[in-house]
Amino acid sequence: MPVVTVLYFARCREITGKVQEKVLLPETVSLDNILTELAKVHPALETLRGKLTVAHNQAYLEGSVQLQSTDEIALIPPVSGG
Amino acid sequence: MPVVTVLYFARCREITGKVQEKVLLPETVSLDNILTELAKVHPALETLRGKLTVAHNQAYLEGSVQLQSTDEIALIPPVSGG
Amino acid sequence: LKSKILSQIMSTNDRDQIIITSDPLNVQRALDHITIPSCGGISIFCGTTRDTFQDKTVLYLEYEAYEAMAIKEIVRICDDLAASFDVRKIYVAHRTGRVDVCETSIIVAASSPHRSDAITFVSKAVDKIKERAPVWKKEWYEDGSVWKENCKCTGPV
Amino acid sequence: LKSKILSQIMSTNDRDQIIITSDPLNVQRALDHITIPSCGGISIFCGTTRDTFQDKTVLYLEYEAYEAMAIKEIVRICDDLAASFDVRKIYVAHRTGRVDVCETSIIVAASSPHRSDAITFVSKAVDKIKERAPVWKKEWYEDGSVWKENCKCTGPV
Repeated sequence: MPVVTVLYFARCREITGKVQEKVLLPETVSLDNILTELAKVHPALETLRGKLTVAHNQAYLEGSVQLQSTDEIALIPPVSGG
Repeated sequence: MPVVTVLYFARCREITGKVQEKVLLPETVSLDNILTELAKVHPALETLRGKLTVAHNQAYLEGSVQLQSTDEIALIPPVSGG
Repeated sequence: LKSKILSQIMSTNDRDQIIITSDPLNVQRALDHITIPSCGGISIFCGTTRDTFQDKTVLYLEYEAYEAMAIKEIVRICDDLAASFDVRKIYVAHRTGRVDVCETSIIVAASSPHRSDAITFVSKAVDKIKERAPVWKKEWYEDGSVWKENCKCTGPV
Repeated sequence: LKSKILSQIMSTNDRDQIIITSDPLNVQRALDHITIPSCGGISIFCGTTRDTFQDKTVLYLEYEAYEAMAIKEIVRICDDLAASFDVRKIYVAHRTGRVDVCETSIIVAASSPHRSDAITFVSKAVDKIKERAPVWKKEWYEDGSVWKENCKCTGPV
């Protein structure tokens, strides 16, 4: 199982108290399991269930992906740029 | 019959050699007769027949109008502003 | 000494700043007028002189305006459109005289609380100004010049 | 002495200048990049901080960005749209950190030979950036703050 860099922004950053950390994740993650995995470390992230999307290596994740330890995962709260 | 200020712009200015002049015009002018009247003074304006519109007191003329000597008429070649 | 003729005509009120001038145009002046606390969206259009028309090299453009009528016509256009779009500030500047390649001949700018009104207002205002404002553009090439026509339609006269 | 963090990330090529920065934005920089002889139409959009949200007084906005991904996402958006619109130059700047009332948070600008492409490109690019760029805005009032959401849609996670 790879140890992957996970980034937290906005509400996620406030909830976890972190901007980033290394997390042990399953080899395969998808939109279905990623929040459950991260909520093991930060249970309060559950309050954002249904509101988040996910980025893998700086692109929106669709479906699932095989993780490597050099990868970067980010939880993406509802955006409000522009 | 009123003597009215007539303004010439762009191609009309080049054809008549004038930017403006006072012209004796019929009391009633309309889109139908104005060019004929001005072509009496400047026959070369006939070359622009079918390409012009007319302004009366700084607004596009539609239909006909009763002229006064304080009025301003302008021949409007095809515009190309902006 | 050869004199340079500088001409300027302006129409202003709380909402609008509309100017026809032989001076170079300046986008910052538009921004200074239209940037206000109630508006989150600013849209600006600038028309600039291109260096080609079809395959011919254009040296510069020359604009002539029936200034007293052009300013009124632009005010009419802005009033009409402002009835349909929630723009709080409007800035229009049209240059007359010689406008070199890359220089700006027209600025149309507006601000609105939400972006959509300003964006649509500016686009439609540019269309209407090009259709109706009594302004004429002469295109200068190496071998001559041509009065341009925005609309290839015939006139009623 | 308190240090101020200044961050900037930029993506450039012949056509594009795309920047995410904590510095104040400047429309003249957009104009300097996009004004070229082959283009007659320039369209610029600026998003500025408004002083109200519904009936609440907004003191300022604060923007946070996933900068490395935001710059890529904006490049992707511009590349996609540039396949459909003949824009020759593109400038996008997004500010991070505190943006006070009347200050600019985003500039999207483009130039095209004829105006329609630049106008439509800019409008669609703003829509897409607001929909997809990983950037978040926090609205500050007298009595607190709220993370805003551009789209009231739920996420897949």
